[in-house]
Amino acid sequence: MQRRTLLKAGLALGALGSLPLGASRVFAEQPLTFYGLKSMSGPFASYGKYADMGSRLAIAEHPQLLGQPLKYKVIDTEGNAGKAVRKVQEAIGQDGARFFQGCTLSSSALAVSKEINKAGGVFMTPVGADEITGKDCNSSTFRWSVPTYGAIRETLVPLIKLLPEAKRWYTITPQYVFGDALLDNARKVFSEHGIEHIGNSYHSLQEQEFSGYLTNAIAAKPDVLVLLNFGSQSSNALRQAVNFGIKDRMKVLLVWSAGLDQFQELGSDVLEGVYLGAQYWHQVDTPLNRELVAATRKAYGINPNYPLAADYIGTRVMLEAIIKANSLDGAAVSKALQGMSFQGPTGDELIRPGDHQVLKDYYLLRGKPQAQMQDDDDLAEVLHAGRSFIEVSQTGCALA
Amino acid sequence: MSEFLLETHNLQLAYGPFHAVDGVDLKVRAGTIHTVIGPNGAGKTSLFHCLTGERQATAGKILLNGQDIVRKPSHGRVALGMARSFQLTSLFQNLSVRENLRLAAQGRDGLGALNFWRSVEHKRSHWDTADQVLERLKLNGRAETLAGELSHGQQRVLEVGMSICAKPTLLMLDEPTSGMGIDDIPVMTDLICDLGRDHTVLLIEHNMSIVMSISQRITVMSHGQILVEGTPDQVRNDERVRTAYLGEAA
Amino acid sequence: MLDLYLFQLLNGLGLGMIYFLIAVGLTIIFGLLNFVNFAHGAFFLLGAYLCYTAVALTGNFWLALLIAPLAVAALAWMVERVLIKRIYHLPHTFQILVTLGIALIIQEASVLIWGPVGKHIAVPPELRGVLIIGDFIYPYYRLFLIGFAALIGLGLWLLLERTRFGALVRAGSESTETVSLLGTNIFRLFSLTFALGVGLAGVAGVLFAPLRGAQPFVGPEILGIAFVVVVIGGMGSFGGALVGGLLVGVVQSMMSSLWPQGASLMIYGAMAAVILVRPYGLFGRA
Amino acid sequence: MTEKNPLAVAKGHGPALLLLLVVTLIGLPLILPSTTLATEILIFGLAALACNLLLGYTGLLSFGQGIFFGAGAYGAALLMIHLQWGMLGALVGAALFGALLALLVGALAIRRKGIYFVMLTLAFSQMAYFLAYTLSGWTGGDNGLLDVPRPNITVAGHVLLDLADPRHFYAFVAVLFLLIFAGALRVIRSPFGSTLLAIRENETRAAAIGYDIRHFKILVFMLSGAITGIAGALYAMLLHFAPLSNIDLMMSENILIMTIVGGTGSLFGSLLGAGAIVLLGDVLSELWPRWLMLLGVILILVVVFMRGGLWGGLADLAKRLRPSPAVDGKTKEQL
Repeated sequence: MQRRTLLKAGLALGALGSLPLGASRVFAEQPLTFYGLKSMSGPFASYGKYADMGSRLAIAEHPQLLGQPLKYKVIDTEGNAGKAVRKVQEAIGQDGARFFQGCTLSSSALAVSKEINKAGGVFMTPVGADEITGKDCNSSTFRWSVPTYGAIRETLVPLIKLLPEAKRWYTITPQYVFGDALLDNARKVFSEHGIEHIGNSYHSLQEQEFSGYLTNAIAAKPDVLVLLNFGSQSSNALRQAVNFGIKDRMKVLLVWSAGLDQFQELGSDVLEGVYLGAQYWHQVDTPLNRELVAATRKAYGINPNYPLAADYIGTRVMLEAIIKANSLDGAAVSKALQGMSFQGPTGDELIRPGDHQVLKDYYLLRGKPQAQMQDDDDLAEVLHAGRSFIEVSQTGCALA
Repeated sequence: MSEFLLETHNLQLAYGPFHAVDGVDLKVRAGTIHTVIGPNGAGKTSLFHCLTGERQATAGKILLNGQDIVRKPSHGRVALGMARSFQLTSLFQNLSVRENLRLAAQGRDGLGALNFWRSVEHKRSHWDTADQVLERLKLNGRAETLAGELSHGQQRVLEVGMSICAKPTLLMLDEPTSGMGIDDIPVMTDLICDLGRDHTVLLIEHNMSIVMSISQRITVMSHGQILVEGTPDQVRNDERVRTAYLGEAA
Repeated sequence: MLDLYLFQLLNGLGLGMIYFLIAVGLTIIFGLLNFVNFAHGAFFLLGAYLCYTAVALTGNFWLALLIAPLAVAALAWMVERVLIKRIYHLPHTFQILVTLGIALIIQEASVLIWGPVGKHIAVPPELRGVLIIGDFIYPYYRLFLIGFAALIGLGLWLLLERTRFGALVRAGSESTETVSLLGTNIFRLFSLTFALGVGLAGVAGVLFAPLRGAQPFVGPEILGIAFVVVVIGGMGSFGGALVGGLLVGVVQSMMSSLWPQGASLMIYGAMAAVILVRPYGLFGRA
Repeated sequence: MTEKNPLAVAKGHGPALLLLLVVTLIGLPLILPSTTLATEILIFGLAALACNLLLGYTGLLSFGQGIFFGAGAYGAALLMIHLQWGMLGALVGAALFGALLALLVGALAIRRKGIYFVMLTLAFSQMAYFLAYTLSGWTGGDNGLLDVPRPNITVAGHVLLDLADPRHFYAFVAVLFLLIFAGALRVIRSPFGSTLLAIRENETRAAAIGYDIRHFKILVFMLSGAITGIAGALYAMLLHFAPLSNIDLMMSENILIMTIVGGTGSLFGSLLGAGAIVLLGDVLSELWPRWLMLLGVILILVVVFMRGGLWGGLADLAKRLRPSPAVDGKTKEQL
């Protein structure tokens, strides 16, 4: 009795697969929709909020695109890679979505990029994972942020020159893919420049208490302490380091800072004299950055920070590529993006055709003392700007 | 085979230096209703816990049908023919009366009850046992009532009834009349006498009149040891028993 | 090298006192009310945020240390009157769910009020600087924390063991009827105890703020630490929370020299081992 | 536990319940805006159903369900990637892997009861997370395991069902759900299942009438682990991706929340709970980033006012709408 019910039910469900559910909508005429992948809720809400502001600024510059009204839709990734992928699948499957920009988490970006590539869309992201333009690169995916290689080169090398007396360096590294990438690159720089790398402390993915690692570092008596973690971990590591009086005993470098929003949180108390690597700084004087700062102040009354600038330029460049390609076809837009050069927040920027990496500056900043600050956001000064990228052949990226 | 269904040899239960059960040699003859009494703190309940396996005896032996079961866990003693009731009613409150009894009958299957692919309907025998016991308990009218919705007296009856579902040879009842109203007590004594006809019953009881009326043998405990053992008349007339109880009353 | 382990030991003891402070409120609520509070971490973060606001308004950390925990305790008292008292009698499962709900509400409300970006709270000026003994360096602020935690511990012990309030609460946890017979309103007693336990989470939140800042998503981590400490020490045991806290602090600190990646594995492994070997914790009662 | 009897020796309700389920499974993708959303609901419905076997039927609150979910996802993905196993093989592998881990976790955790049991599962959950992120060579660490295939169902080299199409995949998951649901229904009506209820109601008594509690708890853990493992595997196939968050504490917490909101002790409730929570996230997160606050409120309301969860609430509603005395109110709550 039960068995037969089950059999029938199974057949009914099997038949379901052949129904054209929801498919009709895919082909319906609709305005061009641009999708922003933003972590609006969940633990990375602080990032998503500003990223969304950035995309909206760029969208506002183009009420119409190729004669069609341009719509912008936010997909809340909830700071959860699984949700992000599923929602992107839904947008692709139900609405025929093609153009995506954003993502906060590397894992989300990596997985989402595969889905978008399968669907022949275009995706631009500012996440930290080198794999995006490395071994997991694909023809649909573009990355704005400087990889770990450049972040290390453009902070360590100028700092080594700036501090010729500093020979003993100590690193604190989060033990996961991203942290290891930074550490490997740092080790190469140390050996190239005759720096003694006197020690490294690994910490776990969830660590927020750094007194033990700081004790290690102090005991090793380095000249420079290099923090290779990011986000709230780097904030807490820095805060606790200052608490331990480390700034009086050694220089501190935070290679991968989040930029203005993180600086605002920490304040000049903590930041004064600390060296900071950054993807973007609002005081940099380039034509596009002047525009961006003005527009951001006008629209939101704040200075742009990294998530805002990154998602602004990512969105803007994609829209420009659509115009350049004069097509809504994903492949054509990707083609237009390859090798495209444009005015970016860091100056002239170029999308490298071989791995879809944007070539742009990385900054070395130093925290300013309170007394020298012109305004509340004048928290750091730019010491150095420059770009270093490994050859495409070394990235592990093979674009089909 | 010995004439005793249950024997203990020098049974001990110690909590540090304190011996709750201190060298007890209990002998329960098959087919009798045998009661253990004693003033508060005499060690009756501790002895009971050792026998059921709720507590691990610290020394000594427990022989059931000549087999030493002192190291067996409580669930393992059921399969050997031992069943018990609780002093504080301990039922499956949210299950029907019939299901309570069926589960008790199924308990004897041991690991056979791990069968997760057959319907419970499949094992008719457990249902039959449950129905027979229902009749014996005179609860047939309430078969589908949740156990928690029975009156207190009925719950006590069910409590005792669950212990006979596994068809045990030795039935151990821990103060079956505890908390029962005066009107319900005759129902319980009748039930115990009835059960005594086809089970060996080991009873722990407080209520003297019940003890004297239904027991064939009585063991009196005091300070963790056996004070006296004998027929109700022997016990009633024993000087030592009187002082033990008077001591408590004073 | 031995020096390093000695430093880590000292640092670990300091950390342990802080963990004790985080956990003690949880253990009081569990021990005396038999209530499992999964919102402990959320009240902690509320303490940190209120401290931020108080410092921003008054410019005085010490005032914040007074105001913020009281505000947290007052909120807890209200939550207790409206909600918690309805669920004392429910199984722990349901208590966990309700307090999980409270934790979510507090966390999201904090984002609404203070924004998603964390806030920084400066070490009070009196306590900046470090103590230097040979090669060992220790911030004054952390020293202060250790002393303060010890004081709180002592004060709580006196309160619970030496005052009428403590006696009543302890009696109430054994039998509510007895206390009712004494003419005491048992429910008011429970409310106060709950507010006390949660208020302590608030104190910990305030004191931790200069080390961690105020961040909206710190709750689960703090809750995890608190539970590990309390379980290792023995749920409801006051001394257990102290020993558990010190143990976790030392293990964590030592591990950062020995095998940093494994710190959390060790701590949770230790918790599992304690439950399996000594189910009621090192100091718990059965 | 204070719930009413979730299984009053149910007779004859199986077909009705399965019919309701089939209608739901067919209706779900028609009502919802997308089939992938419907698929996600079914996958979490499976996980909640497995959690319910522990929580609703045995009274075990496990914070370790994420272990089995994550293990199923990684297990299936690795079997498919490295050994090129097909769909069915990968699912069986995930089930076995989930069951094996459940055996390990269960055998240790059930040595303790109540809050200590909960804490043990929580500790194991944290340790599993740690392992998953440390073994990044296998799991991809915090980047997640990418390029998880979704193999087609093939018979002798012929593609029987092309699962790349989200609708086909939904149908496949739905059939699987139906089979597992029917299986679980059978399990809870078996001698084993009835004993689980006895354990939930009164462990001491259950031991006293001859049951070796440990065996029952371990077996139910393994069944739950196997089903959760399958759910994890399906999730990895749906996403083509196994994120580290599959195995974290939040996952365990979410599965628990779904189970309880749906209704403990009711298998269909688990699907309702999963549906409600997934939909809530999907719809509300678009409207209001702080939607988790509402989830908190719902959790509290369910515990205070509707302890039977959504299923219990619907049953009460149905009872009130049909006051006819002929209807036995209890039957509605039986499953």
